Amino acid sequence: MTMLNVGRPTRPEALDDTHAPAAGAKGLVQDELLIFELGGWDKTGVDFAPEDLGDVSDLSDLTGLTRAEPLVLPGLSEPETLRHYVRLSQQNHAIDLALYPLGSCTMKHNPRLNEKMARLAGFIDIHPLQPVSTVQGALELMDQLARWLKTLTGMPAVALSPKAGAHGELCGLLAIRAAHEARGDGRKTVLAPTSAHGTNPATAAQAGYAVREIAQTADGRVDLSDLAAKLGPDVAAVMVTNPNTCGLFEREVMEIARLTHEAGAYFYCDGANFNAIVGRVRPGDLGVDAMHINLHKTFSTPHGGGGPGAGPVVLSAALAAYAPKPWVVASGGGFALIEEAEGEAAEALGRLCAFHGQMGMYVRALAYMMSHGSDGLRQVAEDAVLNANYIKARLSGAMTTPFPDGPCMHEALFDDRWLEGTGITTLDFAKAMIDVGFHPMTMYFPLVVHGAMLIEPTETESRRELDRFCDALLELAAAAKAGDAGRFTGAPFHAPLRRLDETLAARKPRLRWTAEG
Amino acid sequence: MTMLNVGRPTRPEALDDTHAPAAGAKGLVQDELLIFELGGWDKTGVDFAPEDLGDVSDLSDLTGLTRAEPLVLPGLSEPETLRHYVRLSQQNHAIDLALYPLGSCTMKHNPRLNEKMARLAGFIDIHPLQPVSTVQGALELMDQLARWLKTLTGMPAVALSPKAGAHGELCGLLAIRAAHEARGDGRKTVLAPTSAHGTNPATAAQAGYAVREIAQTADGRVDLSDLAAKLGPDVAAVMVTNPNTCGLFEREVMEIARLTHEAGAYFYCDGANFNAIVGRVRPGDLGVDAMHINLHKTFSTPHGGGGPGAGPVVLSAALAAYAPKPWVVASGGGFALIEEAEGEAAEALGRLCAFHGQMGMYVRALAYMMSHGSDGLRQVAEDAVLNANYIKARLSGAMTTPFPDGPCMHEALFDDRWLEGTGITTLDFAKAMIDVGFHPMTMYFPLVVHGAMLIEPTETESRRELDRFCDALLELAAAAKAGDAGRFTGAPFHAPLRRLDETLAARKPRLRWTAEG
Amino acid sequence: MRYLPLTPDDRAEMLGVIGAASIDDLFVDVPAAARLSAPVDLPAFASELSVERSLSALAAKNRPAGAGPFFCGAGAYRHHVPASVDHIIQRSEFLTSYTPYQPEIAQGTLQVLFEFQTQVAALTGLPVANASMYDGSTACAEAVLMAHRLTKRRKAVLSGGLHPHYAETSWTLAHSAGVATTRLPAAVDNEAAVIAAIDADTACVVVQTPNVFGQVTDVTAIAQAAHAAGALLIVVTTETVSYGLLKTPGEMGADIAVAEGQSIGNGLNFGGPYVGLFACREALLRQMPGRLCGETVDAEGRRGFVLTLSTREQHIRRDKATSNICTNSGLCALAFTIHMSLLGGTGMRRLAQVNHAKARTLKAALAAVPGVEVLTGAFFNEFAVRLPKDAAGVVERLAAKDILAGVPYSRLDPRAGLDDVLLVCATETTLDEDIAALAGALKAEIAQ
Amino acid sequence: MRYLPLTPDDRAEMLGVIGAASIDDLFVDVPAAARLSAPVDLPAFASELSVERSLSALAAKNRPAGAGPFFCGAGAYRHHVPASVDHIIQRSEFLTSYTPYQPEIAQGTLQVLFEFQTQVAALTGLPVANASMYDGSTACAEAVLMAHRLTKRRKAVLSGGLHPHYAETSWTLAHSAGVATTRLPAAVDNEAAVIAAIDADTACVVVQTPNVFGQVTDVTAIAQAAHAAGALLIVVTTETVSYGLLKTPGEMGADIAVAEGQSIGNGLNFGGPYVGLFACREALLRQMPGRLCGETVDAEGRRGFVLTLSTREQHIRRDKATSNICTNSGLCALAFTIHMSLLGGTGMRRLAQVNHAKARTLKAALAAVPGVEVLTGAFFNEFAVRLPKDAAGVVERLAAKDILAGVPYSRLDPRAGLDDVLLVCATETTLDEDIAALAGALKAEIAQ
Ligand SMILES: Cc1ncc(COP(=O)(O)O)c(C=O)c1O
Ligand SMILES: Cc1ncc(COP(=O)(O)O)c(C=O)c1O
Repeated sequence: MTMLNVGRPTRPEALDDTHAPAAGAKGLVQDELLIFELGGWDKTGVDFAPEDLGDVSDLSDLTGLTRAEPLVLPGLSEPETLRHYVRLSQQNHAIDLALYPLGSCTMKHNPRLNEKMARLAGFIDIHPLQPVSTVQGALELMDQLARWLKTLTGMPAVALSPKAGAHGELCGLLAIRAAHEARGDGRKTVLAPTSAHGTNPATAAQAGYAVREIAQTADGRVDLSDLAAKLGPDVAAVMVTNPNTCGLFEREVMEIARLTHEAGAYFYCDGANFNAIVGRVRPGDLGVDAMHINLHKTFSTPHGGGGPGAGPVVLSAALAAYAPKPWVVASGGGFALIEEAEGEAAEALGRLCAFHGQMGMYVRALAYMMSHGSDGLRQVAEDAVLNANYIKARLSGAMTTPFPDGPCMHEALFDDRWLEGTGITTLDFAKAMIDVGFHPMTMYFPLVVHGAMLIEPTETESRRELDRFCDALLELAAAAKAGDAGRFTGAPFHAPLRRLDETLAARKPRLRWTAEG
Repeated sequence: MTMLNVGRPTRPEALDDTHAPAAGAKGLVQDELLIFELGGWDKTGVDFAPEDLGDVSDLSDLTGLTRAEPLVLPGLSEPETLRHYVRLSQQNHAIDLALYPLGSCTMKHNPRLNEKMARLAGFIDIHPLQPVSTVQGALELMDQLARWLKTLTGMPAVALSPKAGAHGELCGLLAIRAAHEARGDGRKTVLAPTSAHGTNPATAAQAGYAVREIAQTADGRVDLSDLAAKLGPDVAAVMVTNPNTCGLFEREVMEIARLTHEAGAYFYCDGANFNAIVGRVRPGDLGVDAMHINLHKTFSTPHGGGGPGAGPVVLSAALAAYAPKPWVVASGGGFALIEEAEGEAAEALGRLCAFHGQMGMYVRALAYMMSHGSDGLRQVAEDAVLNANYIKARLSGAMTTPFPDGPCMHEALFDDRWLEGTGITTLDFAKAMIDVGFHPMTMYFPLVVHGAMLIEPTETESRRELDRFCDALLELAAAAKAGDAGRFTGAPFHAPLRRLDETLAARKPRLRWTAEG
Repeated sequence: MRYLPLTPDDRAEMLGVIGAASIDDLFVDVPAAARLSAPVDLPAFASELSVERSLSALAAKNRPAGAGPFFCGAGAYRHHVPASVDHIIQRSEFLTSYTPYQPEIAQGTLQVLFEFQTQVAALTGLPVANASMYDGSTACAEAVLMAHRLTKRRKAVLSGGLHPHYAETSWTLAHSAGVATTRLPAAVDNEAAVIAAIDADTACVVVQTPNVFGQVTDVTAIAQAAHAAGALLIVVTTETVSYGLLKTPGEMGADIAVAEGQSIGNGLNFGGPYVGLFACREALLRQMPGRLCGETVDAEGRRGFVLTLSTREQHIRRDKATSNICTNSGLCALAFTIHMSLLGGTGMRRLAQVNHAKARTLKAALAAVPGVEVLTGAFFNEFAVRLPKDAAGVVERLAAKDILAGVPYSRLDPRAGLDDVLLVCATETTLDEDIAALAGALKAEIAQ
Repeated sequence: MRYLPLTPDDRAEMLGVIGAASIDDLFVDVPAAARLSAPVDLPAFASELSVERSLSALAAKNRPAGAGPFFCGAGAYRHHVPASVDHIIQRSEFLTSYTPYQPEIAQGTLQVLFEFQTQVAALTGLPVANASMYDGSTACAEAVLMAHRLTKRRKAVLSGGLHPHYAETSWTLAHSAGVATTRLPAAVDNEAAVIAAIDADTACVVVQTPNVFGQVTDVTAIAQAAHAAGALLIVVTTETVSYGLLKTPGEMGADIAVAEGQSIGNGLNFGGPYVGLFACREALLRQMPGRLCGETVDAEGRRGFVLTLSTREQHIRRDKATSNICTNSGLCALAFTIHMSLLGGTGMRRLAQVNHAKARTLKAALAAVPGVEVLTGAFFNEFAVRLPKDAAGVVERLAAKDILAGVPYSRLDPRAGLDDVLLVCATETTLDEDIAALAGALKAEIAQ
């Protein structure tokens, strides 16, 4: 931390926090009630032009169809509304505040140019069902995005419409299912490793498949012999994440593909971790049949506190025909949008959602790709992997890692063996990170590693921030081993709130505000 | 504060701040170094298209004219830059966080529509010297703004170009000077009350005038007899703020105007407090000859941490001819920009700045005026005055006010008599406000009141926020009287920093970062 | 590169710390055959200026709805979004934060979700709402699966007034889950047909109001019929603004209400990202898909919010989860919440009234055009008209005159045989002169 | 009204607390004769939607620089501002905060000002810089007054290469302070004339480089002459980007450097708001106008920043202040600081090189047009050409062809008799095809 103490000796405890305020605020930190507790029950912060309010009271056309009692929700003036949400925002951690080491989430910087571009009237203010002659630029953009994705993955086709990674998984598995059914083949099983992200089994189930787990080798990869043993006439697809959720590249990925195809199954690759290899490896060269790409990870569309994202799926020649509608095709100098498909293959999957997918994310992702270019994207993968290995190298002395041999890819995985006997859990350690200004890493995932701590820095972290992060964790690790358990089990102490009672929340759920409270 | 404690018992002191972080960060509060301490000496966060970097190295045309040693400044990637400034921003108080009671500053809400409008390409991306045929919309906007300002003030002319209030004062005094000189009258004195804002005397001096102070009556107004006594053949102008800096309306303002005119002088009104009377009183009806309007106060263009603002000056018929250039005139269905004036009067003042003034502020101010309309602006004045009187009423029991009789206008003025014997100064009290989440009020201004505390809530505060503010101040006042001096003399305790050593800063000024530190 | 903080020196030093000779050493696990030795064949990096130029050029090839007369609805609606909404959602702390899995430093997002859920519950007239779905169509499909889990039945009845994209999306998910969908023929009025289609195998009935033809229906009778047969009623709404005025799904007996929330706080965006609203009866809670935010207290007894009942979700329950959804529509939900907090009940009702009034003006204008027949009876802010010509052709030709006349029904469902049907919509953004322009152009077009 | 939180009930209750019968009671001090009984004659309140419509309509009547070929400079320059700059300055904590008079809760703004001052010092090659002035022209005028205070002399020599608006602004302030200004005739080269004009009464010499004709000059000789006569040298720069490449005012012996900082971080804005840069020699510090931010420590010894040396300023020194400036250009300075922090020295030099290269391309293209004579010798990114016709007329006719050809010198100084002189400028935003378009159009125009 030294670098952060220039001219700033750590503040004497004694002095701190005498004279706490009676108010719900403290210095710059404002406490804030719910919007429903701020009054404004018959106010509104939206004005209408008097001329528009002419004959609005005539509801004769809707007799008997209007609400029994009027909608009761508070409305606040713009100043009150802004203050409410600005205050709330300051209770959040964000990429723009510090390194956000959530493994598997690829919390990278979100370029502001992309936000600006997505707000151009020509993108944000066009209707999905306008005549295609009036949205040629939008279709051209989708076509360009498709070209980038196909070229980067070395796959012949891409379905853009999936709205997130999980939706993309569903798209891929349904295409696979359609391909099997087209041959009258009713396979019912999907194989996936225990380390798989929760969406993989959930998606397989949603696609109507039973899920069987594949064992893992001591070095954190798919156990080929177990895979071979479980492959059979009932297996429709093998779902593998690569690089996998342990942050490791599946060395035998081509062999996995070969065995899978040999068994008449398709190879679905979870591409959520594509950031580690973009520009250096093309999944198409590995034998992948379908892979979703989280534009909100690799291509940096903002996570926005939970979404929205986009999960386009690249498809192999074998599956291309089974893509969902709609899709864009070049036609006579312009572009056409195919919304109705003729023929069994085309109709097999049908439609995954209304309209054409996440245009707002397409614009941001394409802006990101154009900005980096093919050379920059390759650098992205290299820096992401370099940063993760740097963290692994710096922390390995103090923390134990389940797969010490060889490099990791974009994320460094640790377990909790090193905490044995300290009375401190992975959760405690993670919560203590909050007190030193960092967001916890991904915890207890993947399931195959005990007390897993999965750290993904991404390529947009500077050496300085990486060191600040590693220094903080080393200092915490030392404290943990020194037996300063209270600092962890009680953490966080410096966040807007202390640890929250999740059990209470689940035992008697309060999912909305009510006047009774 | 009760309203803020719903479900939130005040946090036990004991628990707080054990385990302070070694890091320069604490929970969500990130410490931050200077940009010069983050490295990046030969980095840049701005890319250039390779094609643009073709033959850039050829500097033959500039031989002998280039920098001896290259510019040494750090350049950071966008992620690092964003993080740096976002972290810094969180060390600021802002209107969007809580009531900002700075008397005389009119810290009201800044509508976001205005920000959006000011960024339309047709406004933000036009050059001041483009052919006027290509900026007709901009000239029309200036013409409309002028119409609103003239109608609201009841004055026949307005000079838009002044860049802030003080610049507007200069514009007004120079017009007055020009008018006198046109008659060969070389008056050398300006009269202004002791309570005047510092810019008034400073401007008078800059305009080449000697300043004489006018006494004040017991009830905080201009002493007419003193004014009459000091008025004479050498007095060029009387400068009075109305409503004045004590937050009071000059009851005798029309008499002041009469006396002033009688003495052959002009009446300059400082209009910084126009917010209190907009839509209810027209300065033109009071006998004013010149008045500046702070668009960044009454018409809500953001203060931006110190600027920019805009200070258009409305002028009486007597002064209109002496306005500075340029100005807009309607001509043949369109608008023309008069940048060169013929004739003595027109040339007397000349030019106050390059180009045509603060277009960015004009757009915001006009958007604000159009939004409120003539009825809404009148309501603005009424609510601003109502809020100030409400605060005065709620706090008068606990704090002493120098002018208790009668209503105040848009700001409530208190003195420090009530702190006598507590060992607590106005400054201490103000700093303690920070600990309960509020920005201090304006202190020690106006100079005519001992330990002045000038509170201006503005009309954009809700009843709820006003009560939260009054409750907090009453609680603090009670603590002060109860002798809890330490809570004040040591304050603030909960801000990003404790009290700063201003003497040290002034004794050996360090005005820029140097490697030596 | 402006987004990459590492310098060549950093990289060299870091490789040293790692103990790797070159970056390639970190990619040794990649099969040699699959290692790319050079960048793929795509354009090289570009300056911000040139990327802005390229994308602006593409945007300029589209005709923004706001650029002239515009009457498209049919599932996506153009409304005025207050400038403060977009300002707030761009705050770093909202824009660049992740799903609030660490509640101590995510109370901002969590409290917003709690407010969102409360607002959605009030709008739909149902007690519980989740923290958002991808959009209305996927919310609809998930509701069908939910009904299947709850009733264990394998048939879903889809009204002929349901938006064809919603019907198709529901078919896709239902089909893969082994649930059959009975999609009734497209019609303005569907009550009788829907009730007739309900049987003992019916897991749920999916009806939309206002429906795709703009028809507003009181579905109480359908609810009774469904419940009598042990089926659940799913009420779909694509125009959230209608909640300000019309009977709520809850009032009409809906078990599940799903809606497209785009109208509030979100732009048209060519179809996405949008925000799916999902609400249901208390009793059905445990089978609900998606995230839920709940109230609790912290270690010091202060109120706080957390994501709760996660045992329904994929990251805990995996293949037994109620849905595979993970990333949802957080930021769109935030925009929705802010806009709704500005509107309040009063503003929402007024907004709905203005929309209805504009649509009545539009109806009067179009009804007066010879050859135009209005098909919709009770409507909110959109309705269907029959033209004496192929609607798609008319729309194309009017577009050439810079009038976006609406959505030809055939665009949504080419096989319905309704090629002469045009769906038109008016909102608070519609100008009377635009309506006059449309009526005039339509008259001329038909006259030819 | 959307910006006014008080409800009618609030108002009634609050009047009760105050003890006033009606709002009029609070305006009793206003002379009865001057009380307006009704709103003034202006439009009534308007919805956000309609205000947005009205203003967008006005904006649409202007031709944005970015919409096509554009070559205007002469004191305001079109550069590409990274999107992140505008994003950051819109953060509530920067946008809606006041002058940092309470340092404990304004460290964000204060640290930015300290960074700004450091950057400006490095750019100008002088040790101290203030926290900004309104713009370059007012900074120039204030510099003249400062020189007058320092030297007690009453004459300012203004170079014929000084931007006419700057000369006029300086005249206005100097005149009112009783300082005479000797404005030399407009000329591309001014060294000899300026040196000749210096005498024992001269308080300061004001020279601009690159000057209004784009001419880049090494003013070292002028500095020596001025100093020899006991006068101060004020070096003016309107194109801040040139600092990336050219000799700094400090290197050339300037006592005070002032500049227009708009080029960095700020848009054209039709002329304002801009940001004035002001730097000088350490010894002159106490006579500097404007705010200064300085480093100090807090009660616990932690580094912090405060506004300092305020005894120079109006709020303390009143009529003895070094200037009347109060509100300055804070937010524009923030934008400048952020953009400069992205650029760094490396990026700034590169930006300057690209600008110069574009201008050389432009020069080559125009020099090739028959009848066009390039007047400027050494230039940075703008230069002057003589046309065989009245420049203003040519510019008007090219504007009709949607080409903004530059600034006719007569627009700045109609009395200089240089009606055939056109000032043209190229920056990193200038496309080669735009240059070709200008050259082609100019050729055709002249040919007629
Ligand atoms: C490995 C992996 N697979 C799939 C997903 C699901 O993607 P999404 O959240 O976009 O649905 C994620 C994202 O959390 C992931 O990390
Ligand atoms: C009463 C008064 N007069 C004049 C001014 C100066 O205005 P500005 O800061 O815009 O120059 C102010 C602003 O602080 C003021 O409050």
